Amino acid sequence: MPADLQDERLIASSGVSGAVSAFTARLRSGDLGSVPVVIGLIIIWAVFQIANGSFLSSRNLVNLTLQTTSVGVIALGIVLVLLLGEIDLSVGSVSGLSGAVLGVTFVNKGWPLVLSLVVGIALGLVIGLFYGALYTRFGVPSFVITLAGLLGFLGLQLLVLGKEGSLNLPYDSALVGFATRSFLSPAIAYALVAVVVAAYVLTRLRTRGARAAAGLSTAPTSMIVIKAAAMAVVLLVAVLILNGDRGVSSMFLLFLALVVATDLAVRRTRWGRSVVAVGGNVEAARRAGINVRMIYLSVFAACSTFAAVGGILAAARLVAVNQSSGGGDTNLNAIAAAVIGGTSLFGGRGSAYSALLGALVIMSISNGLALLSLDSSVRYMVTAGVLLIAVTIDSLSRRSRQAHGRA
Amino acid sequence: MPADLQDERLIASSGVSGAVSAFTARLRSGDLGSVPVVIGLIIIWAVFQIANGSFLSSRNLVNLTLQTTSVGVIALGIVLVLLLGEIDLSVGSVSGLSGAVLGVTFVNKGWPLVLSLVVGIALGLVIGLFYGALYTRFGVPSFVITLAGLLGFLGLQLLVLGKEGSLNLPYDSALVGFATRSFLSPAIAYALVAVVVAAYVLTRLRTRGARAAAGLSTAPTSMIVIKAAAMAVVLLVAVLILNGDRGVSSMFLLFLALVVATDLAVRRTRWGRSVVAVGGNVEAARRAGINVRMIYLSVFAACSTFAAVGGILAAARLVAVNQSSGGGDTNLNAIAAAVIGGTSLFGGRGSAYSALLGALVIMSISNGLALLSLDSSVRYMVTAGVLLIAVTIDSLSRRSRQAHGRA
Amino acid sequence: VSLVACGSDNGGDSGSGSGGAKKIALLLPESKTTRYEALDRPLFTEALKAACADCQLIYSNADQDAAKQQTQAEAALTQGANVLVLDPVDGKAAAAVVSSAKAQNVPVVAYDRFIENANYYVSFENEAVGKLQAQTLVDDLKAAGKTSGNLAMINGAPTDPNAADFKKGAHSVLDSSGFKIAAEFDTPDWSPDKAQAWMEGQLSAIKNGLVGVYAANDGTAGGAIAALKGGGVTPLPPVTGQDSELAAIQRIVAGDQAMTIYKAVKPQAEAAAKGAVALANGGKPESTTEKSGVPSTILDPVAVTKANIKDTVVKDNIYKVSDICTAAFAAACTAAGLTAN
Amino acid sequence: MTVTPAPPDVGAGTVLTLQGISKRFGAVQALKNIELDVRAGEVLALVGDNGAGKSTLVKTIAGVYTADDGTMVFDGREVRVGSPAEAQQLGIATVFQDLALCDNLDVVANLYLGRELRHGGVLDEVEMERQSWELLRQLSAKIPSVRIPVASLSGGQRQTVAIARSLLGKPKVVMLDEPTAALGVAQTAEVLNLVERLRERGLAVILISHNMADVMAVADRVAVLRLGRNNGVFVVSETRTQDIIAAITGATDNAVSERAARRSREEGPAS
Amino acid sequence: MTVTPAPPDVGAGTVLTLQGISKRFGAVQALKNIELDVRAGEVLALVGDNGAGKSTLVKTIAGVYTADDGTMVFDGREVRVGSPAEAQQLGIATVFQDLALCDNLDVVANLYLGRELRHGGVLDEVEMERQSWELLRQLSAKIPSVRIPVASLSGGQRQTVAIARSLLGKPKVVMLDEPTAALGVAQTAEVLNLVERLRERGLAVILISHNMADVMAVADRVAVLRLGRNNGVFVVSETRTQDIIAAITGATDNAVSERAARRSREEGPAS
Ligand SMILES: Nc1ncnc2c1ncn2[C@@H]1O[C@H](COP(=O)(O)OP(=O)(O)OP(=O)(O)O)[C@@H](O)[C@H]1O
Ligand SMILES: Nc1ncnc2c1ncn2[C@@H]1O[C@H](COP(=O)(O)OP(=O)(O)OP(=O)(O)O)[C@@H](O)[C@H]1O
Ligand SMILES: [Mg+2]
Ligand SMILES: [Mg+2]
Repeated sequence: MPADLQDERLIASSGVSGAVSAFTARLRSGDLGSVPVVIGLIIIWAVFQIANGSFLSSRNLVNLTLQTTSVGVIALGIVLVLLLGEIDLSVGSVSGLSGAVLGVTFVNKGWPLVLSLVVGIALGLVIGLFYGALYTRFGVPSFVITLAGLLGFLGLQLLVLGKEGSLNLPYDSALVGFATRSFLSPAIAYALVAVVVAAYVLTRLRTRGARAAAGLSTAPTSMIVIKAAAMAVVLLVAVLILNGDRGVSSMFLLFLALVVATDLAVRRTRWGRSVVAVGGNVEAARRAGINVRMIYLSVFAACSTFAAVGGILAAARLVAVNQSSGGGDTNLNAIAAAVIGGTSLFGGRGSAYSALLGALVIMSISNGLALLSLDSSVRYMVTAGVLLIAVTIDSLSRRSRQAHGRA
Repeated sequence: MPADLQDERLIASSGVSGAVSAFTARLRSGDLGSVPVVIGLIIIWAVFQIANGSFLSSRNLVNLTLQTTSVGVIALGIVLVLLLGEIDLSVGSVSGLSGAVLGVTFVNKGWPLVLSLVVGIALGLVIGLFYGALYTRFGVPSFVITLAGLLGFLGLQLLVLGKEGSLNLPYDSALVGFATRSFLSPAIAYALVAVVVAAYVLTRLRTRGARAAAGLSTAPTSMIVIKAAAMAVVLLVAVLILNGDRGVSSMFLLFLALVVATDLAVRRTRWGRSVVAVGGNVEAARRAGINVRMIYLSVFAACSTFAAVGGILAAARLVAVNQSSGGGDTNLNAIAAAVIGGTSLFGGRGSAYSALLGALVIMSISNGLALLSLDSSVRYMVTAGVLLIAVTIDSLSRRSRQAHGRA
Repeated sequence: VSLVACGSDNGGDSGSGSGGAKKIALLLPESKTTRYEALDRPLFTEALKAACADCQLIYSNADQDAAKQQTQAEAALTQGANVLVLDPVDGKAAAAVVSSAKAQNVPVVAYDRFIENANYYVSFENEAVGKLQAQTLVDDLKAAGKTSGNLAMINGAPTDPNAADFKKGAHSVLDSSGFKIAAEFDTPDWSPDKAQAWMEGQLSAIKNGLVGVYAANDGTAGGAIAALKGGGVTPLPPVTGQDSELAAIQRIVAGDQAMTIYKAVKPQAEAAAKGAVALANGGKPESTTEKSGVPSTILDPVAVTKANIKDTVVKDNIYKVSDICTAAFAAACTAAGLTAN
Repeated sequence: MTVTPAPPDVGAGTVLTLQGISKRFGAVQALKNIELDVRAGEVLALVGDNGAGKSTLVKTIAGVYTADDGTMVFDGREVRVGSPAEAQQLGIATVFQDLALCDNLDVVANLYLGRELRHGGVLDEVEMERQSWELLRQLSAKIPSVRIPVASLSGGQRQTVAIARSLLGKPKVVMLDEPTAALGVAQTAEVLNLVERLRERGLAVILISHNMADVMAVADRVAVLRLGRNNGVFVVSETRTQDIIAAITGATDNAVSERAARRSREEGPAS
Repeated sequence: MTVTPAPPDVGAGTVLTLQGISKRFGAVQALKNIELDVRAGEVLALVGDNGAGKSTLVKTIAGVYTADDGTMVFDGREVRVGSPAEAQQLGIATVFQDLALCDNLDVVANLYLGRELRHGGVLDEVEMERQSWELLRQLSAKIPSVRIPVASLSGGQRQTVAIARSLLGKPKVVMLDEPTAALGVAQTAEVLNLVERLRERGLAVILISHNMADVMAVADRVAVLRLGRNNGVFVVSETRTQDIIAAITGATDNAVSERAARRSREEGPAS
């Protein structure tokens, strides 16, 4: 018997039927991961489709992917700071500032695009390092640091934009093209799906082999096949629908790649493990010899960098930067996306995928409501209601988990 | 020897010199309470006075008291939810909605003022109970509940205000008078100072007597006298300066009374003790038999009620309600005030006085900057800088406390 | 009626600067649209210099927050301002400012937006702006031979009282124009990306028959145009705007945007500065008309289209041709006949 | 070893009876069909290996967890305990293994949490402080000040606070989950004295401990849990320590006995 | 009691020497002028009443606190340990009384926290899991799964994880702060075996415990702290348990001896 299944108290489960019964047990005990959010998302989509037939049209779904990207990228950074148990209120301002710097250097100063991009993104990095330094050196709460950042960088953005205040990006620049007109050709999109599924199966099989060699329990091959098949179907359907219109946007693909990369960094590297540890219990992490300062610095830096990238993508998509770039509810949307996706505000619990799911929820609501011509008063109230319902589903399931003692 | 001073390890201190040395020890170990925030405030005041001579004029300080009130009242509610380790993002919307309801019922519908006031405040209460019910019943994170509230009640506010969107309160109504034209006469103000100081001395002496009777250590009478004298001087100077212009505003006095009442409720009642306990460790509080649900309900209710009161005061002071009432940075200001005043975002640590101090810091910055004719961009950046400096002083002292092991 | 009295007895005893230089406070509402800090403030400063060399300017910007504006007005009064030139965040709420100013015998000039009981009012009327935008759009469509079809309306922020005025003015024209307003949207915070996302949605919902877009300002117009282009709509339907942002002028040159509103801020600033100085010295401002008992100077907004860029923003030295015709727009500029001199 | 007639039966009879209690956490069956009864005036020791389910059982009785299955009879009535507050109302006081103190509150506040003394609606801090010192002195606690947050107390000081807490109400059943784990020798002796005093007052005491000497010293009966199941109930006066250890580890031949054997071998020649 | 010649001097000499260490928390003087030395291949027991300052001393050595005063000499060099990471680099491994585990991480992640095994830059979860099982089996841990968060482990299981952690590096000094407090009888025996193995490997071990039997069984010398001050160092082989207890409580006539006396009185007539 494998080393990890020898305890008598473990309730036995093996093969596909075992996996299914384990899953239903998890369902009943409320340990569902992102299943409830996905259900919430599906309900939202169904309701909007009923309210307006064009919601699930290829065209609108392609729009949705484009709309989701920049908030999603920013939310990715928020997931990281939330994992640490900290907060960044300034992602909106930083994104606006980066967009502004990109615009001014690229358009007004005529710098090469690549240089402008590098400067815009580096700015985010520097800001994050500055936050990290303030936090680790003086112990100022991140709420206050980033509140100051929210104001300060808004001011700087206005200063950078100067008198004009608003400027157009050249419509035919590579950046704008990437954000608005660059879509994968159908063949490439399908090939990509195949590659992703194959990579999944391969890594799963490799792990399985290694575990067997180490005398540990292994997932049944049939389960791997079933999961891979499910994954393939979902991805294929998605690509099929998106190809009905312009196709899979390169920008959205970049976002997905960032999500996967962040997820791997969090779950599979020493750095990510340290981040989760610090978020769970700083003192324990410090006593384990982790360089806690470095972790804070790197996470704040990563968050602001993601914000800068998100801001640049937003500017590219709008084909303009202005004083309200990054303003409005950018902050709240990004933070809400991370939280709705299931990342805890209290540190140590969350996943990069919550940025994707949460951003999809938020932008689906906003996109769906834009299709229905509602009074803005009603629109605000409906947004609130939908949000609440989507999250309540998730919370109810977590709650039952708590009742089962898995706090 | 008193029962609480018998341990050999306690470093002895007695009499005034003992109290002074204990205080310097606290200073060195960084356990300073609100001293650093007060220092930050004094620095801010000094700098603004240097930059513009009219900052510390009686007239401007009276304005400052008026400006501080509504944010301060809202921040008081935020202090309570933060003590629980929760958050309320919707205080702005709730304050706006209450103001709108008051305005519409009082002005458009012609209800009696008292009825309108009661309805406006009750609305806050009901909203808070609703939040509390959602939180305790479904376990939805308060961040999301109140984010939905932020949107939903903004929508409702727009709906209530209807097409007109903006309406004036009658300038000569009692409410507007209270908020804009009602000041204590100098005699009453000085009498009030006397009463407050006397009450302080009396309670101190009573406690002293009781402690002595119980065989516990007591503060030296000389210390009580010194503290009372210091208190009297500070209050008298404040009243003297304010009387140089219109005097002590009734509205500000109401705010101060609310602060003192909240402070007593938190520190001296079973309810307040339970709130702090739940904020420190919910599970421990639950196991101690505390009705945790009730605590959540009551705190959310109190917070929204304070928000409603704050919104009504803001409307009365502006002599109008409109769609942007409670919008802008009301939320952020209120939360920031609580945090800057020293209340922890993570629950279990804070004081009602942090609402007062924090609101004073924030409104001093905003008031002081209004005196200097600055570009918006510069103003944002200066605000950020001043905020950061004020809080860094506080954090540095806390940090040294940490280094001394009092986490 | 009381205005005169108020104005006259103010000369002697108001504020600390009564003996020497007068202090004029300029209180602007927000910094998120370009015009206030880019145009109104410098032009007003200049005009004030011209009208009264040793007058002192106190300046504040309220970031679209009525309570903050109240704070700033109080700060101005604290510093002994002799006149408040107030562009209110909310015209109605500004009544409180007026009454506390009056209590100290400080007259108030309502700048850009009407305030009851003000001493003087200088403005392009918001409703008139909305009407002009809508009229230009309708004329444009008619000129292209269209008399019916769907319009999309992108209004300003639902929380901005002024947005309601633009909306009202625009409706008064569009409702009876024969075109159908297929969908309408109040853009939260005037946010361009919200406008963009909404417009994208409408392209799915309305699909065809969209002949024109009313956008309340240049920012939202930019968002709408990005959506139309991204959605592959050709040719672009006419899109309106307001504020004469440089970016919008460039879009007009390039043919993406149909029009924007140009408010000749200079005469407005000059009128306000002169009026303020007159009031400060206890005199009476020159006015052309009267609105609700307040002596007023009402100016006419101008619709800027490709045809009259040169005669409006360029002529008034708001932008130089070289500002507009950057490399990216050089070709379009030549085509539009916009060349330096 | 002396053989005394029957288990002590000072009180009227059984105060608390558990029947068929089961509790599952995810894939782990922490408790399976547990049967247990405690009588008034009796000290019942609950022993078992690490992870045997002792604390889970205590938490289930105390209303922290709800059992998946099984019934609980208290004072002759079948009860469902839905929350710790309900358990306290029944008269069940518990010292949890993880202590469950509020780190941000001081010693006095923790002691009286949920049952603060009041004087005209306002907390009577002076009286609470006075009584706290008395209570702590009874337990030989070495706490320098009762006005510092419990976060800054040493492990043993915290445990003393938790034990003192449980004595404040008027309980019928006291459950102590490893109460002496972090205590010094003097404090341990005081707690064992305390347990005996509780028994004399006719309370039922459930004592969890890994220290067999303590268990044999104060308990009347010993119930053994093993891997979440009952593994025998022993009357102390009739049982040898080795038998109980064998029931705990599931084998007579275990690390403990080996170690004992080895040490006696080693020491044999040395002495 | 046998009298053996001198204190055991297996290793080369002193690994760690503390001189005049003081530490103050607010109004409480937790440590005052502490002197201590530990030699390689020696088990030094550190005992003292609750709140005597044992854990504070351990944390000071481990770099968690910085002493207000005093010097520390490690391997012949005077060192200043500014953080736990530095202490680890010196070769000091510590099991803290409060365990210091990350509740949100699973057992494997906690065991390897800060020293994860990697395979091409990526965490080698399979190898870590395999070794975890081995390690835990050595300590007789009864942990059903190493893939659940440590929050859901029992008290003893958590303690076992913390002890296992300290064995992963290559330390020269191991400090165990009440390592067996929550352990079952079998696990306690394993840990005591482990301590002896560490001594045989020539490591210096500082063991804090309130259990005199364990202390007398494994320690070579016993250092007593009382109210934050040194109160004597005893060579185990030359000392009686009562003497150490007297040094701990500060009196020969204490709750422990009273209790022992009373019990023997009570049991005398009964037998
Ligand atoms: N909240 C929980 N979630 C998941 N598993 C749990 C939880 N609580 C306890 N368990 C599991 O149940 C089993 C029994 O735990 P319990 O705490 O009751 O043991 P115990 O007998 O008190 O052990 P110890 O002597 O170490 O305190 C353990 O294997 C533990 O992992
Ligand atoms: N962070 C801290 N802040 C304030 N006081 C502290 C702090 N840590 C410890 N103390 C005090 O220092 C004294 C010594 O505590 P320490 O934890 O070292 O005791 P200990 O000997 O380990 O006791 P135990 O046997 O109970 O674990 C105690 O009185 C405690 O209250
Ligand atoms: Mg236990
Ligand atoms: Mg200790």
